[in-house]
Amino acid sequence: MAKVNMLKAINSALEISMNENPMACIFGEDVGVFGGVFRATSGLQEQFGKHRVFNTPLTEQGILGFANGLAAFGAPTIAEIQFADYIFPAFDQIVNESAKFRYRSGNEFDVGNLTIRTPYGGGIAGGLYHSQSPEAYFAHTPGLKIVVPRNPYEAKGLLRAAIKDQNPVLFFEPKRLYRASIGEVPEDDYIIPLGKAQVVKEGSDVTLLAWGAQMEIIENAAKQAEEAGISCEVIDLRSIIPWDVETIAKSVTKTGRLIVSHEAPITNGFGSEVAATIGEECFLHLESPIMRVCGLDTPYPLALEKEYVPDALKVLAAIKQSVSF
Amino acid sequence: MAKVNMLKAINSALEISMNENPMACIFGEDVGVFGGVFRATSGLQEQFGKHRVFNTPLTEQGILGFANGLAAFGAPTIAEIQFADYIFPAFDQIVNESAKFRYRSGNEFDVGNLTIRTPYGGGIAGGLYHSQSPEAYFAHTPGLKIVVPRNPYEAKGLLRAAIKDQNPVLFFEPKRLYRASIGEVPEDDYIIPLGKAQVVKEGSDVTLLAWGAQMEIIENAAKQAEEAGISCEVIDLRSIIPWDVETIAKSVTKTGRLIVSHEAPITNGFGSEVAATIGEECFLHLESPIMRVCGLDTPYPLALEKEYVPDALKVLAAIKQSVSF
Amino acid sequence: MSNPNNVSQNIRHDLEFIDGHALNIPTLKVLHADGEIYPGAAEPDMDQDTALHLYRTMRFIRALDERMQAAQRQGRVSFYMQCLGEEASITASAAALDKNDMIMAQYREQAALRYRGFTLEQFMNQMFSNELDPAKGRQMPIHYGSKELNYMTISSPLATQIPQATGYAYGQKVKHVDKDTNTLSSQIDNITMCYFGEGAASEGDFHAGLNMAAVLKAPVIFFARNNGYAISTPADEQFAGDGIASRGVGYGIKTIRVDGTDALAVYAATKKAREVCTMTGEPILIESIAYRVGAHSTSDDPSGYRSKQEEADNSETCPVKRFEAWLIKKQWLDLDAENKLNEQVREEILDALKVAEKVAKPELIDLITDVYDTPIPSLIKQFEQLETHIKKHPQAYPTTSGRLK
Amino acid sequence: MSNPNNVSQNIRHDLEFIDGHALNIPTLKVLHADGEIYPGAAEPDMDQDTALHLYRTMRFIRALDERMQAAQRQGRVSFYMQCLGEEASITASAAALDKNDMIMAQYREQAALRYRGFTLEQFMNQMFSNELDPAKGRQMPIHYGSKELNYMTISSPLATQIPQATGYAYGQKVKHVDKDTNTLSSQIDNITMCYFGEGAASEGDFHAGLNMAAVLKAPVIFFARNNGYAISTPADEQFAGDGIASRGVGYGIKTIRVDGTDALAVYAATKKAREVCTMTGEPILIESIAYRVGAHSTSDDPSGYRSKQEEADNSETCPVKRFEAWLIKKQWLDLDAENKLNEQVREEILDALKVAEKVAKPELIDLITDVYDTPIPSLIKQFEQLETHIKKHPQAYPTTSGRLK
Ligand SMILES: Cc1ncc(C[n+]2csc(CCOP(=O)(O)OP(=O)(O)O)c2C)c(N)n1
Ligand SMILES: Cc1ncc(C[n+]2csc(CCOP(=O)(O)OP(=O)(O)O)c2C)c(N)n1
Ligand SMILES: [Mg+2]
Ligand SMILES: [Mg+2]
Repeated sequence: MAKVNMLKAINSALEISMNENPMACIFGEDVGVFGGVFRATSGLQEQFGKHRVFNTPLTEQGILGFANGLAAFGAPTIAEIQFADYIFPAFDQIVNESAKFRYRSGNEFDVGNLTIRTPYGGGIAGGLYHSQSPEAYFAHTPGLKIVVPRNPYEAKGLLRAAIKDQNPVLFFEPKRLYRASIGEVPEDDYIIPLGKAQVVKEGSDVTLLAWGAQMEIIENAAKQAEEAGISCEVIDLRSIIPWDVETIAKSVTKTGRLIVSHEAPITNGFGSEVAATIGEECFLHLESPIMRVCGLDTPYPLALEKEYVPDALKVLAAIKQSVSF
Repeated sequence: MAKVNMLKAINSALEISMNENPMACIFGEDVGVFGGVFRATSGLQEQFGKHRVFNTPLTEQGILGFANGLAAFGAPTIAEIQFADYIFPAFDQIVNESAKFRYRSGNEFDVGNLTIRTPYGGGIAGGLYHSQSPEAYFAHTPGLKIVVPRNPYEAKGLLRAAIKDQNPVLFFEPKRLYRASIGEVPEDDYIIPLGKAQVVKEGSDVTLLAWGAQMEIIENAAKQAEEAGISCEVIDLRSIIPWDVETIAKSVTKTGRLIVSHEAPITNGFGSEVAATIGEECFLHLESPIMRVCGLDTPYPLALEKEYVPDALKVLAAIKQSVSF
Repeated sequence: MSNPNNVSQNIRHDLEFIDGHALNIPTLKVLHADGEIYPGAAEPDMDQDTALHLYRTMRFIRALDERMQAAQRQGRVSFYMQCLGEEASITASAAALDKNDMIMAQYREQAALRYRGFTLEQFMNQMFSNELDPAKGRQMPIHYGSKELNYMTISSPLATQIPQATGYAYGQKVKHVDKDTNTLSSQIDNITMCYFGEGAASEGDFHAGLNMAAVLKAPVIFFARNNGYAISTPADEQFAGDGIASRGVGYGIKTIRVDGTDALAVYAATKKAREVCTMTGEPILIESIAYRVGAHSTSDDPSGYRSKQEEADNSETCPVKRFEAWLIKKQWLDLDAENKLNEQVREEILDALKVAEKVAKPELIDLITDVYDTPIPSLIKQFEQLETHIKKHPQAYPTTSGRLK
Repeated sequence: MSNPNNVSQNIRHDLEFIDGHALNIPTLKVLHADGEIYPGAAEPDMDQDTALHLYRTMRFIRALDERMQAAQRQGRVSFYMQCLGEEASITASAAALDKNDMIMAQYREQAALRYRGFTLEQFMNQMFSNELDPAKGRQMPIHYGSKELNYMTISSPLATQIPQATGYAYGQKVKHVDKDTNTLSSQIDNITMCYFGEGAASEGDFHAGLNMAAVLKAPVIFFARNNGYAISTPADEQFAGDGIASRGVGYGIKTIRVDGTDALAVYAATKKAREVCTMTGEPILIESIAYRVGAHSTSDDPSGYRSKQEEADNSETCPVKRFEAWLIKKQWLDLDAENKLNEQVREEILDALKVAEKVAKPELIDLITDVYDTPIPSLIKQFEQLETHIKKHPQAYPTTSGRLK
């Protein structure tokens, strides 16, 4: 088992998927010869040819329209959107089309073969158009699944699951971790099931919940909290839709406290759904209000990124506030 | 003061706005000679000419792109999207452009003059593409304001406020009520301030919160609850962004119970934000879990619309469950 | 054009604009209104069976449209859309396809579906959104679809099917790519037919779909139905170029404009287009010109935006009558017998309507099926709560409560 | 085209497709590489001051690009984009405008902004996102904007400015509509210039923007910079038509293609285009051909997708040198003096860089200003919480904590 970064893990999942089915296609802006601006599709055109791995013209709505059609034909369809910030021109094709394709036809047609990969999140001095975390926009859309991996091992297993899953899946890749996160990843195929959260660390005083790149932050905060004598249970949600209410509710029933953290603006972020649901599920077990440590309700900043982000210090402050409520 | 329906009230607000500023323009699909498919812009082209009231080609992303440009020029800009279900092709122009125009330029440029009107919601046997309530998609986007009126009087006053407000405003019109809702509306100009909820009926046992067409439903449920001896405080949120946390929190502090209701799917609907925020604000005052009576997590159905919608009976059931918790 | 900017290499030194109407695109007409072939035109190779099937399909659709329009007026169905004036355009183009070609339509193309064998009962079940509708009563009337007949289920958001058609057609090509050599291993057998209105052609998805098809070489026929209106918006408030056809050259797509009231012109052009698609793997753009003789839909009243005079002027040539005249000239048709047949069809339609409107609505469970391949846990929970609620108040939900176990 | 379908009325009876390349669009060249005017070409009416300002702007930008590229390599600035090879295309087109015309650019048009007087300090403050940046350090380097100079702040999402330019230009027209008669009361005084790349022209917003401008008659110049690449994607994987110019006819927009390395051709075409815009209120499409000589940005490495040979072949004619040769021929230029001036500019750039990188970042409050015209209550609350937090941990937020009261 080799130690590789997240890009390599993703590349491996793509390669396996391409070999698995001769109809599988990978496409998007600059994914061809160049292998994508982050190089996640590096070497794949060489291996699988220009018909199956190719650049598209520069049109996200076209990429997703094309992808819906190709998936409806029955081909495993892996579309890349260069930055999650640029997924919005494709919003109609995703929200009105991909999500509703099977339902509206009574299962005569579906785009279950569709997987949309896109790098998301901040931490790269990208400002308001290279840092967004748009998962919550899609979480309000029945028919889609949404997955966010936190490290290379998870990325490969979850991406393989996303590609095999017979529903359209949005796969958000934490670009800050593309090269920064390195870990052991089996060369062979494996799958991590969608819809299951993972308790990354057990604890008793407070539950910390996040996904993707934000996991690192809450794990860090948890460590600092332990030093202050507070025991944190740390959970990676992994799938935003469907989400594992059971695992979270079980943890909060035990700890009595919950802090959710994401980079996206707090208002109507996915943290609000978690807080609303767990607030109802665990009403009698809550010992302090559910807290959200999130981005402010502003576009993602540039110069003041450090101030903006929900860093470990802010999570730690919330932990202390929560346990001393 | 005449009794008019909601379309007339909206038409009146538009006429006043057109007279107020000779640069003001109204445009969208079929809004010209025809006066819009719902006739909200009826007579306006005749009165203000083809340069200022006009049909656009059939392109929502174009309508909003054009609108952003015209608003940036400084003209009061009133764009119509024929159905809220068709706002998604314009999502990028709204979420990445309108919402961030002022911020990214440090206030060198802005589109504060922009108002987007669009009919939303179900109840007209429209199925999944003529019934959606997409307010929550926009509520996660700092920089936008979002308003939903519940009757003709509110529609005129809020629309006038939206047009005068110096931020881009999404104005969602409950199409089910266009002709069905009739009320007294002053012919003269008046304004209902944005961002202020309205306590429509005072009560002591439970707070009911909704907006737009859903107000009728919760008022109806409240009446039935009163008959069963339960006193409901009924609040119209009016503005989704900014939203009046204070008024809601004050009410819930008093009643100890909150039920939010909307037609949109429950997951990550705006009800989740309300529940998350009020769950935190009123933690020590809550006597039962905050409940959400909403659409199911499916596309909006056709044949089974009656089963799907959060009707008065479902709200009533939630009220009873809440008070007997 | 082997330069990196991918442009033609001729040079000029005097400053002159290319006129916005530099291409003057002709319209292909083959069949004269009197049933004769125009001098200089080639009669397409169409056998009698095909011709009669085409003819009967047009007459069936006309009868269906008339009946359903009336049914809507009577409040029996909630919504309807006729294709009056466009019957030849739609039916003849569908007739030129292989039945395994995929059709991705806008909504006014019921004639294409009928041509492939969609039954009267299937039309009715969809329109009454009853439990026999394979789409489970989820869409408004006329949003048909059939996997068996390779007719993609209609989606209301306009133009979304255009880039989808490109993707679908690309799949029809990739199917022929050899997985070892990564090259096309055989000729393309099936293509995609994509219908859309001249209004929908203003959407960004049109641009994306055509450009991608041209660049990626997807075997798709883009069939623009220019019927002069998008609801109330006339074509001259929709575009300023020479129709939709003038855009073909902007994408490097071979293009033709046909008279959409001329079944033979439409048939010949589509047949030829299909040939090019399968042989080169490239897309073709066809613009078909036919006036929307009826209202946009039953929710519409054209008197608010166009004159009776214009309507009369532009519905002179009936596409069905014109084709009929040809069939008669060819002695392929016994008009009396056909008229009797049509009377029978009209009665069958009424009977089928009466049956379909009484069929039960789908069961409660169909509120949550097909959102995902299998319902996710939260949805199951929501369903159970709803079921419990309905069982408590059966009288309030009569459509479904009776059938709950 | 007064028929309801809005199409030309010629008829043909033989089935023939219009070729995907039926329009063979020439490229306007005025200035030969040696500084001579081509025979048959008209020398545009450009005075010496304009010519020198144009020339110095190009040289300034070249110096700035070189310096900032180096500064990025040294890690002093996070990101940069050069316009190497496209200096004439951008500067000469900007020079043909009125200073009150609005410019809505993509990102590679720093030369247009400089032509209008954006100062070195202003460039630097933006790139270092310091507190002197009027945009308050919120966007990545090179996202300039200036209300004073009528240069719309750059937005990263591609092509969004295209329909916006149509709307802005429409405002420039509506300004002249008499509110009593509802008719245009005077000639249009200002127009909008909209720059975009051939890659961005694939976006749906391109289609919407051009079509709307043609139909609604908005006085906007669409200036397509076809530089052969969109990051790594070559033009022949971007479109299959004859450049972007071939699309003009699809919208009914007057169009011209110019050699973008030829400042005089660009200037003459843009000048003429502006004239047509103001007189007719109609849009014009200009396609400018110039190779992207440098990398896409400092994040890019072209050796991964194109050959050194191609780069060499396509950067032979330097746009600055060519214009310089003309100036010398006209005896308008003292090259030695200019070279000295340029040396000075290069030093000034370095000095300005050193100053700007030391200027403080914006204050904490600018995290929440300008989201709305005035901060909404929830945002004020969020800000107060943040402020309290930072005050508790000043060492963790050194950029802003020191200045909190
Ligand atoms: C994205 C979107 N916008 C708006 C509508 C509403 N709408 C339905 S049909 C129609 C007109 C379509 O005209 P055209 O494409 O010319 O087709 P025709 O009805 O003439 O066949 C409009 C605006 C829609 N269905 N989808
Ligand atoms: C909507 C959107 N999609 C993708 C990107 C990422 N991106 C930035 S520049 C670029 C290429 C643009 O090429 P072109 O329009 O030809 O301009 P050039 O860089 O050649 O000047 C891409 C894909 C973006 N900024 N916006
Ligand atoms: Mg039409
Ligand atoms: Mg380019």
